[in-house]
Amino acid sequence: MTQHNPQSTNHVLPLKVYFAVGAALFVLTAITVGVSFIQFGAFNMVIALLIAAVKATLVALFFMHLFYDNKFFGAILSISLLFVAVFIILTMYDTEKRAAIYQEKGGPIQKEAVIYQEKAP
Amino acid sequence: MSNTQAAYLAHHFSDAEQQRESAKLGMWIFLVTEILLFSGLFVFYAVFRAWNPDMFINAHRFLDVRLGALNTIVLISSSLTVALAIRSLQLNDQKNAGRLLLTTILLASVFLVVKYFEYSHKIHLGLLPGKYFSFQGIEGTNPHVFFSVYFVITGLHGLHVIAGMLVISWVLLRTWQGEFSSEYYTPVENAGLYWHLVDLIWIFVFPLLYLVG
Amino acid sequence: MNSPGSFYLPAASSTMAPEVDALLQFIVVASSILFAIVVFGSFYFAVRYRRRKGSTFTDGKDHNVRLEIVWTVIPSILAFIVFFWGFNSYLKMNIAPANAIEVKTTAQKWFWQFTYANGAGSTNELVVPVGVPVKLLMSSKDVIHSFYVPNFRMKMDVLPNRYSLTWFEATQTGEYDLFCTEFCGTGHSSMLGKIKVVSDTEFRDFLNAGSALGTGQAPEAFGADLYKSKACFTCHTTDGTPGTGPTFKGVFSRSEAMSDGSTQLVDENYIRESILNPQAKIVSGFQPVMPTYQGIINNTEIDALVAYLKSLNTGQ
Amino acid sequence: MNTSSESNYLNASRGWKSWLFTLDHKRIAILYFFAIMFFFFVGGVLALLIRTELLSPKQVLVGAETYNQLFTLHGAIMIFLFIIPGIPAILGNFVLPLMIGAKDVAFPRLNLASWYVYMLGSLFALYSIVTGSVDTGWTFYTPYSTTTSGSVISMTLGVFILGFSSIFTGLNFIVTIHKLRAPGMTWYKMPLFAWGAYATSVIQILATPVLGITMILLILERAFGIGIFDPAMGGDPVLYQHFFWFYSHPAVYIMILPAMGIISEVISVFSHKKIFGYKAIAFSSLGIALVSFLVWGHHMFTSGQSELAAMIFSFLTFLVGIPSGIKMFNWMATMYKGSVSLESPMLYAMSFLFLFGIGGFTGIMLGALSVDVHLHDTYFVVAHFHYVMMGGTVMGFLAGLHYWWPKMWGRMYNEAWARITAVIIFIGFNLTFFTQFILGTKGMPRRYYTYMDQYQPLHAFSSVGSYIIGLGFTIMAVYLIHSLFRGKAAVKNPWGALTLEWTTSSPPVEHNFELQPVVVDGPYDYDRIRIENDQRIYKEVKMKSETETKVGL
Repeated sequence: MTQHNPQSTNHVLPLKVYFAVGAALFVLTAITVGVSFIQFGAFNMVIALLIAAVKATLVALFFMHLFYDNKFFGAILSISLLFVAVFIILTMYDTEKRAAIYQEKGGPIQKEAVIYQEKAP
Repeated sequence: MSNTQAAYLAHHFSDAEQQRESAKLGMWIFLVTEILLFSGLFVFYAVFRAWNPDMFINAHRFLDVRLGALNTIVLISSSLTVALAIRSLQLNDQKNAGRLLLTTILLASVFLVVKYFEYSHKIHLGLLPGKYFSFQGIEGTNPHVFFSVYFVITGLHGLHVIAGMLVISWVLLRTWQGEFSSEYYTPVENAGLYWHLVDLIWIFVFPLLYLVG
Repeated sequence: MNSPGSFYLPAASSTMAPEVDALLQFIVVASSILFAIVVFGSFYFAVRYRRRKGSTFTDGKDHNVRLEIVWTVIPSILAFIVFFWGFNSYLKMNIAPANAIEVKTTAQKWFWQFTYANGAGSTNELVVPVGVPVKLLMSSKDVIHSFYVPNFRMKMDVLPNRYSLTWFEATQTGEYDLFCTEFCGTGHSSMLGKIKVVSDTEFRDFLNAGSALGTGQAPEAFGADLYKSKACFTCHTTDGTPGTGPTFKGVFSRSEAMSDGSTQLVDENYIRESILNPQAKIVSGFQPVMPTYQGIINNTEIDALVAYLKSLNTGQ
Repeated sequence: MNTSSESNYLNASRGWKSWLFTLDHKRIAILYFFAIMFFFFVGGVLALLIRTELLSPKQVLVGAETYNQLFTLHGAIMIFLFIIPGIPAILGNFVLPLMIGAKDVAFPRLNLASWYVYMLGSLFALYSIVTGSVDTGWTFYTPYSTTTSGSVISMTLGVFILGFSSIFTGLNFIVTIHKLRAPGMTWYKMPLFAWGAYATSVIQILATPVLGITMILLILERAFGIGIFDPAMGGDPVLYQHFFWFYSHPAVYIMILPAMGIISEVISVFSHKKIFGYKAIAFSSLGIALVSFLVWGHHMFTSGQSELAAMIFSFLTFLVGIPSGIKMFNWMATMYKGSVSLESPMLYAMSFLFLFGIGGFTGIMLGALSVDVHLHDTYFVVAHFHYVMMGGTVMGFLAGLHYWWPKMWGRMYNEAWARITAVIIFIGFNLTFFTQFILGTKGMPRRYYTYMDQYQPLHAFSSVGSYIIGLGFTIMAVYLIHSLFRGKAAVKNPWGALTLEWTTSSPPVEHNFELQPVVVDGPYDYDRIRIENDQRIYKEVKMKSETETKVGL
């Protein structure tokens, strides 16, 4: 607390931590590109997002110092991601469930689709 | 003692630690607003992809995975150089910090140049957003929407890259003028946080657009 | 099934309406009691404990767990009752009975088009039989509109390039107001219609007559009917005052100044073009807001309208 | 008496530069005050024009297009330029640092920037009025907003820019509250207005960026046809409503939470009674802030969204209603066995309880799915949100303005006129908007320029009520302006309040406090402290004299 130097409370990470994280990120990038050429169907998306999440966590923890820094910053980041999730999930709950009662309500929309082509006289 | 602090300590803070913590907290909160700004575009992506999965897969083949991967590597490297620049300042090595920040700006320029080639290729083919879309030969409903998503997300991200370059140039200038040391480098740290966020967003954009369509 | 309405509710004329009213009245009563306790309680305390001369120390009690549980739990219970009740009737509103007759409903600026299964159609007037559920399959041709009948307590947005569905069952014959409640532009407040609830036999007659519209009528008279049924009157008057569009009084064979500076003689061809392609030539001083009637109106009907416009000249 | 000769923030420096380049949070609050009051005036005049047009079922003053522009501008100006920034930017900026014993907000330059950004955004909004205006309604629903003529882009760009102003203020408040509290001020010794401002800021940070991206997408849709919202390009107009209400429903709480904070202060101070359920009020603010993000779909029950989604949104809506109800009970309990004085701030607070109570309960009706189907987009909704926003937020704002006016300017206004005005506005308000509840249940749709004859008598009542409100605000403007020039000098602590802003002079000195305050007492300890002649008198004299010299001086 009574440091003479106001910023010396910060950890100076060893160089090899930075280089290890950097290397891991490069390797993960290579893996995610490689895996995308193999067909897993819907799992391609899951795998790609998982790898992206791991990469993002590495950047946040080490490059952004969350691992050593005030834990409150990490909490702020998590809360923001939680609200992004709320936005995506609740919106998609509507767009994906519109056909729940009537088939006609769901599905993608055609560009410039003409509804009611059989017009009454 | 109080004279040496006066150079960067604002009058309403009681000590440098309080000022530093405030600045970093402010930066993190700003990053939250950036994340939520992009969240709208991810919703855009998610809704239309769920409606037209086949069209997204067909359309994404017209993006160049090699260029996308190259840009990913470039951005990750630039994140690394920023992080190392801050480490150099922590060790009071202003010279090295300056060199690393300059490298970051150069890498960001490489990113933009690659982006320029990608864009001009698509404009040439007519793979344009919305009503300007004129390319024939992508199967599926509304292929123009994919390119709307592509251009809006990468466009907004590109603007953030440019903003980040400006911010880093500014802290680079101040580094050259010797304003930062192991005692005070908060602006560099905050610029770094911003740059890492630009990287973080790209880490998600790359697989969503280039890899799984 | 029918309630005559009250000073704040219109008459309830559909099967769903009494159910909605019951919930509404339940909330009104429950809220009024809670409101009286909280707000008039506060007002009472303000008077009862008003400040007298000289300030004193006041009671320091700042919580009471039992009291706080009571005033959290009771409103919560009420809220859940209201939620389930509301959800239950909402589901009924949204699931049409299997025996419902279907009417296709198209909204556009600023009128309603109804098409029945046998091809009969009407504009701005939905004719339905009493005591039979009617399912509306709705879509819009331009912006969002909303189909609202206060007496039926029903409302559903009408979306462009999408379908929305709703249904109702009228319990009493008569005429009811139909409003558009989603803001749709200049003519929003005149996008009005009627729901005509008739007996079963009258409904059959209507359907049969609908498929043979305009036969045996003089062209002018048929045109006059079309002027009403196709909702031309929403924007065009016949008394000489300009509405959203130019008046029809004396319009035929008049020379009009166009917004691009040219002049145009209003003849048969111009009228036809204005109906089918309204944006092509706009009379100066008016907005290019008229929708196209391409596909809504056929050649016989256009001829009848032209005859009607001519008759407006000779009529004076 | 003690202020005119001494140095304070108002007379510390002179000249227009000392105002336009000031970094002092109090002066920035004054800058905001004049800007926001100007727009409140403009919005109010528009409201009177609208009500005059509606006196008769047929055209009275203006044509349909002008009317559509009038209600659009009334809504957009009142919401984006008055209510959202109103309490945080004026009262929050002025009071918050004083309340927590800070010398300024954490980022004074960002604070000044937020004012300039606000002015820039308002210029775009004004520019759109000059160049063809906007007739979409303040919600900018697609596809109407992407196809109508008029300057929608400049208006939405203005809204986008105003969002930044809001974000800057929120960011500043969060950091200020976290890092700049005076020694001894723990979280639970923070005044409830600060809690309200904190919860508000959380919403501003999380929600406003989504409004930003929505406006960008709307502009791109209109300018380039990107096909996300426009059905002609394969987009979905209902998706726009999701985007819009993800911001705009929490925004309702940006408006009401700081007002609730003010009401907590005022009721406690004017009852000289410890606030009942401090933690319940504080945490319900945060709870409301977070849950408010889960309920936006209740604006879309008839929009054609999925029925299952509607069910979830309705359920969550009832959840968010309960904390607001708890607060009402807490305020009532605070007055119990208090020492209540009905001065003008308290009169506005009582108006708040009455009007916000009605606003809240009618909200329950709108949250109930089947009832909402009948009431959606009718005058019932119009009345409901005026009861919440004007009866809630504006009454809270007026309570706060009258409460802190002596601190802001060092002058007292005429109390008798202030009380009369509070009553006039209360009566006018109910006449204007209660009639609209009945119009709504009878089926009168909103945004109608002409209407059917059966609604005419109620509309006439409503218009007359609006003139009474107008009269009330005119009187208020007169006595407030009068007080600036002729008002009695204010003492340090005219209301006998215990929060820190009342321990410094009125108006405060340039850096807020002569000495750094140290907090020992809670903000509402009226059971053991009272104020006489600006001094704290303790119930039992034991070891507290030390505090008195530090805080009470």
